[in-house]
Amino acid sequence: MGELLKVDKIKTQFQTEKGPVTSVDEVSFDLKEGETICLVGESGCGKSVTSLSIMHLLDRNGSVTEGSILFEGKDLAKATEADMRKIRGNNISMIFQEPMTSLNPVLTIGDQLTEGIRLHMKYSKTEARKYAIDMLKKVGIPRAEGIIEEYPHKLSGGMRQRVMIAMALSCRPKLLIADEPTTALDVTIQAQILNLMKKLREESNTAIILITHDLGVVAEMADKVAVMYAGQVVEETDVYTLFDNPKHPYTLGLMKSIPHITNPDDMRLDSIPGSVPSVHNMPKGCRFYDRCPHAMKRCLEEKPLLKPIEDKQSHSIRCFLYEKEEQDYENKKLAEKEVSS
Amino acid sequence: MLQYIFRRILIAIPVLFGVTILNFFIINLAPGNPVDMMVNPSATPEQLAMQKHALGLDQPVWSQYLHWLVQLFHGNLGFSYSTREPVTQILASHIGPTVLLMGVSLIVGYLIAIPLGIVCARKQNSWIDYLVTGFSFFGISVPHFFLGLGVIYVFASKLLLFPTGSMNTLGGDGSLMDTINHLVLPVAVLATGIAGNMVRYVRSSMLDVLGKDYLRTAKAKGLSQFIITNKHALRNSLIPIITVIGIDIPMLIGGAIVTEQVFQWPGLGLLTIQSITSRDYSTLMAINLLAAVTVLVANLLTDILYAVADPRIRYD
Amino acid sequence: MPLSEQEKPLLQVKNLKKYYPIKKGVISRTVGYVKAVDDVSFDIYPGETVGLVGESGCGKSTTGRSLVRLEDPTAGQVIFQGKDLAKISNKEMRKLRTELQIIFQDPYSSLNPRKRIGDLLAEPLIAHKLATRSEADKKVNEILEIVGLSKQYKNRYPHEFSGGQRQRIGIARALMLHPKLIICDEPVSALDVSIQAQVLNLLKDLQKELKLTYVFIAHGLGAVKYISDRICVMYLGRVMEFATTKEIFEHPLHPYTEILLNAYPIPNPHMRDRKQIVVEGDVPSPANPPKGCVFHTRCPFAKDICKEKIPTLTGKGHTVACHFPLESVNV
Amino acid sequence: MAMNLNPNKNVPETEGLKSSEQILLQLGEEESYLHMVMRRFLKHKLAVAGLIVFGLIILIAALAPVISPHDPNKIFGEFEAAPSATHILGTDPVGRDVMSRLIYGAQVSIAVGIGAVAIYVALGIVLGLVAGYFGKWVDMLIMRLTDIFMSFPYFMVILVLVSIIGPSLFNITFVIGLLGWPAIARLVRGSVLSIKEMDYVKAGVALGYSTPKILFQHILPNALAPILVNATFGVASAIIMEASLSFLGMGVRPPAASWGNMLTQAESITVLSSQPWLWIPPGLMILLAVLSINFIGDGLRDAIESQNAK
Amino acid sequence: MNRQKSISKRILKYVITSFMALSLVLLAACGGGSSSSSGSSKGKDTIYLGMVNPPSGFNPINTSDIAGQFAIRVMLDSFLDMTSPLKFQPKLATSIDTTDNQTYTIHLNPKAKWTDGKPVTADDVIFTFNLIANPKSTVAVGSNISTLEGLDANGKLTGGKTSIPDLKKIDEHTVSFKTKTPVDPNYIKEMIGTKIITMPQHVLKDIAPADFANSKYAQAPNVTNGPYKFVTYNKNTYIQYKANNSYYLGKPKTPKFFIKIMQAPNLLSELQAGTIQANASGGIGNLPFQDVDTAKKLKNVTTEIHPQIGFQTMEYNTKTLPNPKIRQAIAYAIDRPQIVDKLLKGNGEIIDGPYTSQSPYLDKSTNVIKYDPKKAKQMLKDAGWDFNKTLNFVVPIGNKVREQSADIIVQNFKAIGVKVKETTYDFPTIMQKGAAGDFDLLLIGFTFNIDPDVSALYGPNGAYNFMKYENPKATKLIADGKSQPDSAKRKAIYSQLQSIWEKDMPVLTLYSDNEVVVKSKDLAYGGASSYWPGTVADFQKWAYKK
Repeated sequence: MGELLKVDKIKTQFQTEKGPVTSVDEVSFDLKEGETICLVGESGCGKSVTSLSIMHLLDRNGSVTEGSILFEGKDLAKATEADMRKIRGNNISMIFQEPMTSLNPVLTIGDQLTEGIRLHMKYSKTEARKYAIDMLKKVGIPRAEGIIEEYPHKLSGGMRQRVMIAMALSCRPKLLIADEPTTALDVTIQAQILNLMKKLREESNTAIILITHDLGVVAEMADKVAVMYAGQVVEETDVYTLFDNPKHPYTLGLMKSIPHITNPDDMRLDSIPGSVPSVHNMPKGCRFYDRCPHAMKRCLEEKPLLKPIEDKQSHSIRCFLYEKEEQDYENKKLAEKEVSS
Repeated sequence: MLQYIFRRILIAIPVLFGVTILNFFIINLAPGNPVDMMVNPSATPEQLAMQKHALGLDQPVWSQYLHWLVQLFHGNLGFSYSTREPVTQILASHIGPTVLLMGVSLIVGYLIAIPLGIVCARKQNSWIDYLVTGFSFFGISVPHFFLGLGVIYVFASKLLLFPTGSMNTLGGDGSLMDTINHLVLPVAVLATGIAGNMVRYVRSSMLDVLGKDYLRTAKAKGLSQFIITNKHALRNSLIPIITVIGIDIPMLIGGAIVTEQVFQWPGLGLLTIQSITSRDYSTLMAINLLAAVTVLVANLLTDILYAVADPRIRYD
Repeated sequence: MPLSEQEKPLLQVKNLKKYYPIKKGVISRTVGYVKAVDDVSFDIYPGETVGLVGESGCGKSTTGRSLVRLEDPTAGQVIFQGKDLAKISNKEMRKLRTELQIIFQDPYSSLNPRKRIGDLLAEPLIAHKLATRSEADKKVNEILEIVGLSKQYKNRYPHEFSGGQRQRIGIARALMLHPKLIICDEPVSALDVSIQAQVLNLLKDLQKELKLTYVFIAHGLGAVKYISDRICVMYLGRVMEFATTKEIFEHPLHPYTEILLNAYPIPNPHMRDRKQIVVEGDVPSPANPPKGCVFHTRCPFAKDICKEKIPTLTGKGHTVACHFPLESVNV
Repeated sequence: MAMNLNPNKNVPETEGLKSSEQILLQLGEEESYLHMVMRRFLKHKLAVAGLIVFGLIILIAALAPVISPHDPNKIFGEFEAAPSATHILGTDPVGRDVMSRLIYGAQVSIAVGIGAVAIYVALGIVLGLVAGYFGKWVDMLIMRLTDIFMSFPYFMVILVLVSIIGPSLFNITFVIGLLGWPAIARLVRGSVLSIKEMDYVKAGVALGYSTPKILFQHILPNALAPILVNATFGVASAIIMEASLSFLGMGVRPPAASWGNMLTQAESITVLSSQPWLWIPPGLMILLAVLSINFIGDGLRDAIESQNAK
Repeated sequence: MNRQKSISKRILKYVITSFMALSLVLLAACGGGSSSSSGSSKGKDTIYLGMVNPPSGFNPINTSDIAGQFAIRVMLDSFLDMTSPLKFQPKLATSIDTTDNQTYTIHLNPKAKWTDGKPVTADDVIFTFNLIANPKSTVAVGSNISTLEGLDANGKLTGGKTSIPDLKKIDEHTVSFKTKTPVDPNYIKEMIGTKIITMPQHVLKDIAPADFANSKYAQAPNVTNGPYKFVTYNKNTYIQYKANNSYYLGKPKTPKFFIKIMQAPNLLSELQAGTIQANASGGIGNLPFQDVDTAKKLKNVTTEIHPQIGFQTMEYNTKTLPNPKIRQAIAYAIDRPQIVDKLLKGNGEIIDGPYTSQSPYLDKSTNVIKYDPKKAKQMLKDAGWDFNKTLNFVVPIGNKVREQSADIIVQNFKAIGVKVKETTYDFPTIMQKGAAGDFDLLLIGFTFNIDPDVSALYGPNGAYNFMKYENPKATKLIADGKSQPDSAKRKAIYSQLQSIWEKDMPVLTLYSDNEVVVKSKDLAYGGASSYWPGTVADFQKWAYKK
């Protein structure tokens, strides 16, 4: 499995009435072929902006100002619009949270499906149509031949999301970015969609960036997880390590504050006090400082960096509490280097 | 759909009745009397009474209304009080010019406004956006008569490029060229206003659509900006544009009163003013009725166009 | 909280129906109904929390709103303190409203954006002539403290608060009149995960302190489990199962309940390969619900009788509306 | 389900925000509503310019007796005199000072503009609130009435009505006011229908507030913004309406000075080409007044709409 | 920020350029088709006459407005034409003569025929007279024949009769009739000779008199006897005629003839552009005075200014203003010289009384009241005028100069401290207000005939006597004047009347505005003549220069 995507310390800014606002700062993660990474965090933590930054789909007032996005060795952060057009829908495709609003209401399903197929795969009109029907069948849409002539409003939310998935996977992309694909759906439908995604992932070996706020979905789907808070990745590791051994105070707080049906009956939830800081008013040091039970004086002043720690798996954390582990890891690396050299 | 249209027409009927009632009673509020206007002042009271009787003006208002309504169902809009011509005939000779003038103005206005509006939305806050926005504000703010006088002064009186008024050269060859020549100035005036208004709607509707999720989807598919704008966005922004067109259509009948006056365009507007000054009630009633029918038809047309433009709307 | 048989119910819902007419034609002829709530009955006892769960369109919100007469029921009774809320006059209802309150889902639309928080909270007391302006102000300070907000916030407008804070204000407003019963209509669904816990804990604490009774509406089973004593599972306007929280989670009888519980992703990657029953298809339209058992179109255990006969809610304590409750299948 | 039977009169409004703005908005901004609207409005340079110009016109109207160089009806020896030191903008065909008439003309425009709009906004609000809140047959009746009123071509009916009751300042104000309400009524009704479904109104009901209290304290204040925008544009259109009527001789009658009736004199090639002081100043004044109000309206809408989207 | 600042500036610039661009686009779109409009050298087969007032209709016997009469006279002939005051010229009749001033004989031109080829005969004349006199017909010319034996003051038959007694057919082309008393032959020649339009009996005989006004013929006469035939009327826009090639007075020189209806301000530009060749006279096609100087400078037209018989008045309500001293005082207060010199640019005359300098009956010996506000004020004081009283000053709209003169009059009143309230109404309302006496002062204009009878205005039952003026002496003189057949004696009677009216001052004549007659230099013959009825005398001769 080769490395497919490497996002390195990207920073995304928006020009607003009140001057530039940094929405995403120093976000880094990487992804191998066929691998699934979950970006998890609360609303406003920058997970959607990160994905839109990769695709160059930010609004006109937003842009990636620092860092690099290496996709198959090519830096997307510096790619032109023409380059991106060739990549979008073809190498990287995307599905969105609201299946209701993500499909064009005045074009038929077929229209919307085939236009990407014809563009990227150079199929003729009839070929594209046939292929589109196959794709619809593949995502479990009954009566695909009929549905293809329908307008989106005739479909239920779950069906629309299936259409979105068919559309996204039709050109066999290497990477699929799914931005909260099930948030707007009912649980029984969510289960259907998650199952479908799992099945298709196995069939196509597509890498997935799955954006969600639901730790349950993370546990079901992810290989790797990046926990985001206030525009930064605060913890990144594989899914088992994260659930078995979460380290960052925010990750810990998050896990303890979610009521779940598997929780014991009389367990009282821990809640994280306060709320996410505003972009206009970011703390100078650690962004979790106000809400952290372990906050130290140092956290107020100094910015912690996302650093790997000594652990079973590769596990990076942005917190001073684990400075020692981080140091250990660095020492070990150095030592290894010395040994190897 | 047909059933829907039928139903809409059924609903329009009581509204139309309301319109005629209101119309009739408003006009009957008028002091002064057409008979006073048409009969020689030396006429005796008996003659006046006879005249009023002949016109049915001695009847109570509601009975006059009923009479008028009955005649209406027979396709008879009555006679002009001033020239005794059948009103239908008078209307027939004045509709054409007005529809021609407003029709051309609307088309010219839209042809200018729609592409400009799209460009503005695409290039929001660029110099062309500011230029067009400035133009549109000028268009909606300038009174037609002032602009009309201005263009007459510049293009007709100073440069002698176009005639100052009327629709044809009288007794001329009646050629298209001649009519176009007479159309240019009044159309320029009317189209300025129409385009000014439309540009703003196209721009804002386009801006609105350009921010929608499905355009992001289209972009995420790798489509070019041209296809995104003209296939995905334009069709969606048509719906509010249709609304504006629906509001504009009745202008075909009643939209050019002032401009017709300035350019002496022999249409319904001029007829309205002349009918007012000569207290020609039957003609005024007919014009108002025609205008109201146009509004109702335009509403219906708008609804149908909605359904054409937007598959989500289905009337059943 | 154990269910005590002797106690009189605080509120009784009997055969509640709420149909919305579908109108067509020139004269707006009614051609059908959206059966949002169809024949729902249950009792609520003082001091307990009843959870209403189900997917969107199951009628849980309509049921909740009918309990405080924000909807006029099509049929059935809502009996509160011996009075049928559907029958009493507006004036009488207005008085009763001090006892019955509601908290809404969307903290952005449930507070009038043009009113300062202080006025917003004082308003109920003044409207019911329960206090003078200065008394009300004092009360506002107390309530704000109770819900964990500083009284300095009184002069601010709703949009200056975060979602969690707004929801606290919504709760404070409901508490101003000292109600006995509060309908919580998805109070945490619109909130961020880390904020949900704050609000849930607040609701729990308030219940203990103020001896409140809750009807807690949610589509998230986790929150419902956390806060409810008894749970009512709804589907397409009907009650599928009604039992104590423990019963529902440990011994669900209705296939739908079982499927619902199963559909929730579990935040434990080690359990990701568990066997899961996934139902196919979508929820049918409430304008055109299936005949017989409304769930039969998606039920893996459906038999012919399910297509014909509407199952009645049976059982004592743990009631279920199913021809073939799960245990009988398993047995 | 049948569609709203008359959707076409609702002029499209922009709704929704772009995603990044939404993201930013979620991050919270701490500002009071009025302050926010003010700030946004003041950012709109043209709107501010419009406000200043319109303010000046109001000032001119109010101070007309003080700042006018002459009695607007006084006849001087020189008829149609070219601009000079005594008559900055010359005299008209009846020997009156054009500058003075221009200044007094502002009174007419302002009076009609604001007066007519005040009348129809009041009518529209009451009818719209009643229709929207009570619904059923009341709504049906009021909406059919608006259908009827809106079926008339606005300007034509005003023209006919004014000619019937006699052209005068009061009458045109009254007629425009009488006929303008349906648009406001629909707007208010629409707002009421949507606000009625808002949770804070439901909360008001749940808290046992009386209907008038809910209507006027909870619904109306939240429906005011679009009314304000509509009314602002309404002032502009009423001013144009008055000018057009006066131009056609059906509005303010001479000797009273109105910008519209001053322009009537320009319907002559001689005046157009050799006496520009008789027609360009009143024309420009109308354009300026209308343009400034339209800018104000646009600024207000921008300021209010982006707020409402939040 | 910088960018924001310059926006307003930019916009201003762009507004102008973009508007220009728009116009250019439109220009290009019509492909330079502009040449046809500016050139005056169109086909020489059509003459266009500009008219301001639209005709009220084409009913030959029920059209009281000059515009309508004018339009009818293009296609239907009167017996005689009056080319200048009291100068008659034969037309359909070779002559109207009498020996005793009571029995009159009309000799029709034997060559005259209808456009359908039938000759114009005595039967047609008798039919027309009887139709006018029929009590059931609606007519405007009733009073013109009211002097005939057997007819009442409105020219209607009484007692159920349907034909005028003593109206006799002498032969195919000769008709005679008798008046009640001897009358001035000039009266008959003008009132009957130039005003009664003969209609074809063979076409109209089956139409009931009561229905005639609504008949097709009354809206668009299809069988006529004049130089041109009616083609079409586009309401308020134009009337189109074509030559009647078998016209008995000679084939018209120009095949097509249009009367183009337009607003007065447009006359000049149309004349300049050559799209009309002349304006109509008679108060229905007057060029605005402010355009006179411009017109005089035009190279392609000639401009003449003539006095005319029409005049503008201010009627006093003698019921509310019973004291003639006060009425006279007000006359002194009105600055008529300013109205004529400044408003009319000198193109008018000031007279007291109903006769202008065109009228042979004007008594030039009486002095015109001079503008003297001091005297006026003094006279008012002497007459015990209550200066707190507000006069109701009613002004009709439709005549711009008159409206403007009203503005001046209001200021004149202000100067002497008399309060007036000016209200304006359209003409029909004015007629009502006038008849109801709902005014103190009322502006109204008249154009009567050359015949000096003005009983319609000054007579006790006059249709326009809104003043409710009645002086027994004057009443008697009016009657005498009407029945006096001798011209010289009549003049003496009307001189006497003029001095009585001057003293009683029931109505003040404000001014008589001149008529501006403009015609194209391309015309060899045609255009309005200085006395308007002369304009309609021989349309068949109108022609372009070769």
